[in-house]
Amino acid sequence: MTKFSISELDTVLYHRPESLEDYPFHFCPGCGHGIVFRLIAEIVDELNIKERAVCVACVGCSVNSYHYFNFDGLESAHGRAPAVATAIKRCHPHLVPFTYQGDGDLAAIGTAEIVHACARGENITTIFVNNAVYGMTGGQMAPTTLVGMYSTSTPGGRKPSLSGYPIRVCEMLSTLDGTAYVARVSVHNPAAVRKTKQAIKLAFRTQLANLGMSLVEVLSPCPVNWRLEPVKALEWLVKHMLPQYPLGEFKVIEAVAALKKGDRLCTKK
Amino acid sequence: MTKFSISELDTVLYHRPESLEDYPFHFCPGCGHGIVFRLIAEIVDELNIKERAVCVACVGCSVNSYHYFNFDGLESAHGRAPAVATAIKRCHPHLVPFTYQGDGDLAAIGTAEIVHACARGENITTIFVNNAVYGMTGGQMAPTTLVGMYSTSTPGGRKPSLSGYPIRVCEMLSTLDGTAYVARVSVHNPAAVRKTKQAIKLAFRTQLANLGMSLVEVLSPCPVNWRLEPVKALEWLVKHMLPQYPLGEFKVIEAVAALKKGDRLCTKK
Amino acid sequence: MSKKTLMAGNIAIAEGAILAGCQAYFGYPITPQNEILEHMSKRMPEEGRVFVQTESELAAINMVYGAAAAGCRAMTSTSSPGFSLEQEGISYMSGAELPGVIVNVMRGGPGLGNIGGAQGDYFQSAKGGGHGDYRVINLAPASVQEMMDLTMLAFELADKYRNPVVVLADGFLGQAMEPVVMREPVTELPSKPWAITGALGRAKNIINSFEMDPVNFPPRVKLLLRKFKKMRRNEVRYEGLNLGDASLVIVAYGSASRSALTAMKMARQEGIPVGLLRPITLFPFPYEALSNLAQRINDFLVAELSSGQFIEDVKLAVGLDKRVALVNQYGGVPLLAEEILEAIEKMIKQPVGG
Amino acid sequence: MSKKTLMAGNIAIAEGAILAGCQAYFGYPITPQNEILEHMSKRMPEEGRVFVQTESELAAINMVYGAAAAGCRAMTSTSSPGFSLEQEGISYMSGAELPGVIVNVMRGGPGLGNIGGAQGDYFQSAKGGGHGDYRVINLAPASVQEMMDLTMLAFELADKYRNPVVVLADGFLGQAMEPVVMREPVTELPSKPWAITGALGRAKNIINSFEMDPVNFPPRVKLLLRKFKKMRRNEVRYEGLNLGDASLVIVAYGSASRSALTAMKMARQEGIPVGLLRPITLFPFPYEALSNLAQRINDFLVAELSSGQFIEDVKLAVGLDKRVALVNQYGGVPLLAEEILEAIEKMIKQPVGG
Amino acid sequence: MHEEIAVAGFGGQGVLFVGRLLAEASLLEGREVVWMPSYGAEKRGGTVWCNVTISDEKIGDLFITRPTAAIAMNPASLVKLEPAMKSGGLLVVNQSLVPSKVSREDIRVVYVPANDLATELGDDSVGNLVTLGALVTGCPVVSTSSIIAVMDNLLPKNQRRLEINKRALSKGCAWTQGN
Amino acid sequence: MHEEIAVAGFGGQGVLFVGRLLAEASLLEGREVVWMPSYGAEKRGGTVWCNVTISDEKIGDLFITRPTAAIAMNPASLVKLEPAMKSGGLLVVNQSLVPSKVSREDIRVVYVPANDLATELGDDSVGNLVTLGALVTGCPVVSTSSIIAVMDNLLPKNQRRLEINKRALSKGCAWTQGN
Amino acid sequence: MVVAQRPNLAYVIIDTERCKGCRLCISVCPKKIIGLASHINQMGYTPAVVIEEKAHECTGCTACAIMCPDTVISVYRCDRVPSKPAS
Amino acid sequence: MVVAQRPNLAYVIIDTERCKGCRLCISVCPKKIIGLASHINQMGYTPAVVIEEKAHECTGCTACAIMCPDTVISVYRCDRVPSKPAS
Ligand SMILES: Cc1ncc(C[n+]2csc(CCOP(=O)(O)OP(=O)(O)O)c2C)c(N)n1
Ligand SMILES: Cc1ncc(C[n+]2csc(CCOP(=O)(O)OP(=O)(O)O)c2C)c(N)n1
Ligand code: SF4
Ligand code: SF4
Ligand code: SF4
Ligand code: SF4
Ligand code: SF4
Ligand code: SF4
Ligand SMILES: [Mg+2]
Ligand SMILES: [Mg+2]
Repeated sequence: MTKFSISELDTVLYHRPESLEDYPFHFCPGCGHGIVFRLIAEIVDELNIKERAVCVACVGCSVNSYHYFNFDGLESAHGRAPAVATAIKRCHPHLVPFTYQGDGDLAAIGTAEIVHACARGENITTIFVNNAVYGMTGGQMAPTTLVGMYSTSTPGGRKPSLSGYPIRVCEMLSTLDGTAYVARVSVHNPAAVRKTKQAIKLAFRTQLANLGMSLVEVLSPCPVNWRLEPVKALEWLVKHMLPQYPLGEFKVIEAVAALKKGDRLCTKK
Repeated sequence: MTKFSISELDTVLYHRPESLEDYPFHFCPGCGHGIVFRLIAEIVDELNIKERAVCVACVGCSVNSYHYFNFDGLESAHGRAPAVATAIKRCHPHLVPFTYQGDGDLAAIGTAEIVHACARGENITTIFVNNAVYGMTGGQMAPTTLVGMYSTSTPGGRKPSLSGYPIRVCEMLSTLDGTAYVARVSVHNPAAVRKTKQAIKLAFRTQLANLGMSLVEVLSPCPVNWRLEPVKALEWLVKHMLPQYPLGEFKVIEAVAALKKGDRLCTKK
Repeated sequence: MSKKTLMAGNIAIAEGAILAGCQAYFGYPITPQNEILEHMSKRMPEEGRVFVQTESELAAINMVYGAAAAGCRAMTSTSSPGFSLEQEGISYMSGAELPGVIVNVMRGGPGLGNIGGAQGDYFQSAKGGGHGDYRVINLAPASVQEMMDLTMLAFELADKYRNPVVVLADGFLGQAMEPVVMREPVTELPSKPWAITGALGRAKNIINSFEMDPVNFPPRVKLLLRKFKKMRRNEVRYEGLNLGDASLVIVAYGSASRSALTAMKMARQEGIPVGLLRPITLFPFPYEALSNLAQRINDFLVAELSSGQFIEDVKLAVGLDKRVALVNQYGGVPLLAEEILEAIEKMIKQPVGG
Repeated sequence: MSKKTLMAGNIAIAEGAILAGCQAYFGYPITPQNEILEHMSKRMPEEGRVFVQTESELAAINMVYGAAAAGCRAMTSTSSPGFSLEQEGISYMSGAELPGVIVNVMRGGPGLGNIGGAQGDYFQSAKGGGHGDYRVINLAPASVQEMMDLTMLAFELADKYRNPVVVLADGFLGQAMEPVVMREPVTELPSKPWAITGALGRAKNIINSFEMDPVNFPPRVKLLLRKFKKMRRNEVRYEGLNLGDASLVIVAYGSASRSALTAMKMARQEGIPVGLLRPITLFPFPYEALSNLAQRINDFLVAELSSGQFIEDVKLAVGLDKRVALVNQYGGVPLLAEEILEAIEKMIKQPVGG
Repeated sequence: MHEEIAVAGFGGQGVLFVGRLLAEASLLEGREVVWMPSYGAEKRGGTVWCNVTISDEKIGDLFITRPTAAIAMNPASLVKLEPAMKSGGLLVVNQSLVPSKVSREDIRVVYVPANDLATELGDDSVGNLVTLGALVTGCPVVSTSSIIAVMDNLLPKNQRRLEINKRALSKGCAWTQGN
Repeated sequence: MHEEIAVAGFGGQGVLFVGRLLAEASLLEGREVVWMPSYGAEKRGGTVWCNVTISDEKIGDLFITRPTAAIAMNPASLVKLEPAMKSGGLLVVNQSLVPSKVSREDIRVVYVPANDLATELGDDSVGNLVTLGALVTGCPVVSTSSIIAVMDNLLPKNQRRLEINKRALSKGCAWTQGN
Repeated sequence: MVVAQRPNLAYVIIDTERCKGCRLCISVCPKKIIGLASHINQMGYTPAVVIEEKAHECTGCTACAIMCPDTVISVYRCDRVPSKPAS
Repeated sequence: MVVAQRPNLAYVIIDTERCKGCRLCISVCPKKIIGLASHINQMGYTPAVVIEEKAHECTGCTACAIMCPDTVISVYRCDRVPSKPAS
């Protein structure tokens, strides 16, 4: 029952990754962004690419991304992160730029930029956080808002006749020849988070192997704007988002499949 | 061997449609735009919607569309025709706006606008003329330019490593829930032109029946920028474009299929 | 006294638009004006009018273009970065002679900046941030009541001139609540025989801003210029306070003019005869009113929430031989009355040659 | 005499960029500057540098932003409507202190306008068409040689100030061919320790233009303002011709100044002592040079290919008590020497009070 | 009359609502009023404030710099508000969350354990109303009856909420009166 | 010396190339020169023109209004050029496509059946070179040898093309000389 | 403007002044009825014309008209000559 | 800052001053080891804490840490106590 100080002899089972600055997130309690940030930092650590990684932030709740990561990073105008990342990669092919984008950023104002980064097969990685809402601006409808879902700009719930249908980004982008790896994952429980990490890691490895555009869509809760307690928000995600946005891999070109296979062999050891 | 004047008693087998102004096209010799314009005019005549049709022109070689049609029409900024048409339809649901867009206009700068018009399921029609090139500005690469194809901005032919891959618009847009009818047709010979007409007509009828977004992609020659004689251009289209852009219907929602079935029953008579 | 309602500036804009008969609203979220979009998402369908949350500001301005072309009173609202994206569309609207109202609730910039209030878009808005020879009327409210009133006026003027009109507010005014007298709704909208409504019983209508042959375009611009001249003649609006005995005049608009008002009072309490000239229209700018003032007043203090943009027009009006000083803030923070007062005192103390 | 090559203005810009060590070009086609993009599509890969034809001008400017952030000399080129779309990005670049060159080969506007040459983007470019408190250096070439030279200078100044620089040309100059002396290529590029190059052996770098808390933003703007002041002090460029004995000075830039040159010669043949002041930088504007001139000259004739935009700066420089007349064209057609001559004659004849 | 009031606290503490009640009540009493919130990219957990200017004359500045009355709902607010207060002004401090004391002697201070009193009422979310009661009793910028009228207006559908709010308000009034 | 030359015709007639040759030749001869094309959304079939200003001094205006020499390759061009010509100037008219005659008497006119002469040479696309020959012979703004030098430079890879161009040029020269 | 053909069961009329000589009509006519003229029109193009000797073979299939990008071909059936031509 | 736990085979440390009280850790802990504190932290949140009586049941599964959006949980195994606890 006495306080003790952590001995260096103890084995670390989980610890804040090195690529994360010692700087608190400004996110709301229970926000999925924090989980995804942490995973990226872990992966950057594990792939040992801190000196090459570049976080291309978007405008949204993750606007401040570059403050949290402990490697180079920059802002991009709302929706334009894929263009910014394209330029960085073209100018410095040894860097590992990734965009971190919300669903408003990527699937609304930035539609053209992500579609064309995919069509060009840019050797970059996109982490696309789908929380079905515009978090930062106060919970308006996003292109991914579910039919019937309340938002501050669909007061009676989203009606397709007025506001159209949600966009399934992975399905759309995997029709483009330049995409090498496209997957949808979620953070609704620890197992899902682990899978998310695998997918993001594979996306980065796709880039490291120069195989083309890799994109991982992460279903993520926005408790504040969903007006739910964080734990309830995850339940809501499972119940309502998973049916509309089925998890899985939507595009795995052969070379990426080979990477993955290699993985499995490795982890068997 | 003597000249004669056409008797009104003669049966007209083919005549310039009424919805076309008596005003010469400014297109180059053998340009596919002229064929598509004519078909639209014929359909407007046949559906008897001259008083409701609105041509939303784009920026491209078809920039002047509204001058050729004999009904209301307007300009839109490069790429934004779907937004303009959306507003017109929302404000006046009885009107029948259609956008007429080139591949640079629709698939490059206007990517976001067409994707979102489709996602919203706007009750409008888009005629999308894919000539694999930016015609108006002098033959630069378009998002639809084929791999290996010469253009004034891909001097050695389009290389995917530098310029990415062509976008298959129909395939991409049919992943969106708001689309009711999506088809790809071509104008490479009279039979193909006839099919093109059927498809465009069905697209308009989809709108008239309030079924959502209808889009017809028309493969069309740009002899000048392909640097081919018009007849050779059509041969080139068949040989090179059809394999990359297979013709067919990519999305036909049930209600549209019903319309079509009705058609077939009618034409059987 | 008519009944007043406490209302936020952004809501007053939205309700003003509805009162003015706005038939279609298109917008994309951006702080600090989200309340306009959110309010409209509720109110417009209630009124049986068109509301579309667009995929971007580009789509929004081009939908305004489309709705205006269709003969409807149409509006969008945004804040600085979104306003930048709308410049091409605004240029098109002016070129195609389309009415329409664009609300810019300015925030700190450049770049992503921050969401505080600012007036850093002065040049962009009052001079024209888009390409080509066009101008737009700029109405600059300084109270929540004016947020409503000038929004209504914006629709009138847009239709009167067939030109876009900008309501140039700032984040502070957008968020502030003040008592507002609700206005009577506009019931009769002007007829628009030129609009795209289907060629039924009339020749076809065309809306465009293009001429294939360059020589055909200047005459179109000339028509526009004539309109802009008319605006300069007929639409200049400003408010003057305590100008009669003033030896120094503060020139300020929008929320900066609010602090200026307090500063003026404070100065007068100290016995300094200060006046206030508040442009309500930024284009057309009250050059004449100011140059008339300059006949007898030598000291002008420009208070702006930007880095010396608005002051250029003041200088253009009063000439180079007057003292024109600047007191300002920028980047999203307010300019306080005390700072203006200090600047007044400094100016008064300085010898004229200094 | 060094060897000269006959070259179109657009090609001179492209080659100038390559000589200046431009490492990355991003562009979207638009007439009348397609030759730049097309030339770059060939030349940049040849030189082992980056060329991307983008999906839009939005993408282009944001790629310039990215490449500049990565420490590379980067450029885009466009014409008026495309330039409008780039305003948000330019504001971001200035806010994030990124160098980069934007070429605007202006055409007739507003709206889609036409593809003739024009100078209707003066306000947009010289005052700033984007949001917030930023400025960009504007270089206005008046010959094909200057298309090359000022493009090279643009890269230097962009790096010197870590700010975007605009080369403001027009369609006529872009299409015209003139003899050009090729310049020496720049071989040493400045080092950029602030750039995004991977946090290898150094602390991480961040590029942004945002502060969550508004009070942290004004100090950043203040830094920018200090740079703009420095530009005003150090970078004013202009050319004066025949100013010594002139009783009337034409003020003109770009291709308008070419017609002005001819007009000046014609006037002098008629015995009218006319001079020419040609701003080469539009921001910073040669206010001082002009106001010095105004000490002894009373008549200024502004020749511009726009509807009275540039003249505002001239008036700001010379004051209200001088005669400042306007002779112009707009909307995509040239201003001919004869029209300027006529305006000179008219001005000379008019009594000063008139 | 010219009063400049500041209310500050954590997000979620109902700071803006207190300001709103003050503003609406002033309007009801026929005064000029400006209500100005803080707004920011800050999410829940950040500090939220608003200021209310009440006057008999047309109001200039939207912002206030020297509050004549203020409520500090949390520690961070007190740090900011204390030095800003106008001499002679009234500062209400939420003692439940703010352990420290005010050192300035030229201002009046009311310490009120707002959250605790609210919890006593069975709803710990009405601490804001308690402080409001404390404020308007110490510095009668508006009457409590006006506040009650406003609440009747704003929350007509929620009778329970209304009731508890009113009780919290009078608890705050009583607290100041009792001190 | 200061010459202002206009060349106009259908798209595809090689109008811009003729202008280009004039400009390059002038540069070779050490003169100042401006070549200015028409450019437009007009596609093939529209009228194309260009103007070339050649001078010993720095050239001002990019445009010309009163050509001192000109070539009209098609009827539409003649309509525009005839009234614009400077008095005393030389106008070359492509008689193969322009049936009408010039009525102004204060300018010099050379009618040359350029397309027919070109066809005689076995390549009907070099009518433009014929008119150029006719022009520079009638109004020696540049020497033919400079033009030939320029062509050697511009078309080095295409010996056949070069040859036929040269023959067309001298055919044009001869035509003017013979008239 | 109108280059008229011999009256027949079917015939086409080409507005040669608006024809741009693209030859698409020529390439699709199953009967090879259309050829190029020997003159150029006001726009500078060599227009399509009906080859008079072949005109009578026109079947009225409208293929030429359907392909013509400039809508300058009209196709008629001459109902005044009810009998079919010898094929 | 650090709320320490009893040394055990596995244990978690929660940085309570940075905890936002979202309860995700609580919801996923298979052993129900984590609960909410009775105080609020400087940010105004009620932080998560280890329920001391249950601390010894921690399996070191890291589920809590994996779900924590604010990365305020660390998980350790105490290698100084080599024997496994009675399960
Ligand atoms: C041009 C422009 N338009 C609008 C905005 C305002 N804005 C900031 S974030 C955002 C949306 C954020 O939503 P999302 O991308 O889904 O990210 P989230 O906050 O949900 O993570 C918007 C519209 C902006 N900054 N710039
Ligand atoms: C904002 C903007 N950018 C660029 C242009 C220039 N522009 C005009 S048409 C065009 C492309 C046309 O290509 P496409 O859409 O394929 O039509 P096509 O001419 O091939 O029919 C471009 C880039 C413009 N007018 N506006
Ligand atoms: S608003 Fe939503 S997405 Fe943004 S930080 Fe809060 S919970 Fe996360
Ligand atoms: S450039 Fe191509 S698309 Fe444009 S008119 Fe000519 S042939 Fe048609
Ligand atoms: S209608 Fe048929 S047969 Fe007659 S000319 Fe045309 S293509 Fe030939
Ligand atoms: S298809 Fe039409 S334009 Fe082409 S050659 Fe035939 S008639 Fe002429
Ligand atoms: S490591 Fe596992 S058992 Fe231990 S506290 Fe965390 S979730 Fe519970
Ligand atoms: S998950 Fe993290 S932030 Fe949430 S309550 Fe647990 S420790 Fe606190
Ligand atoms: Mg989101
Ligand atoms: Mg095209």
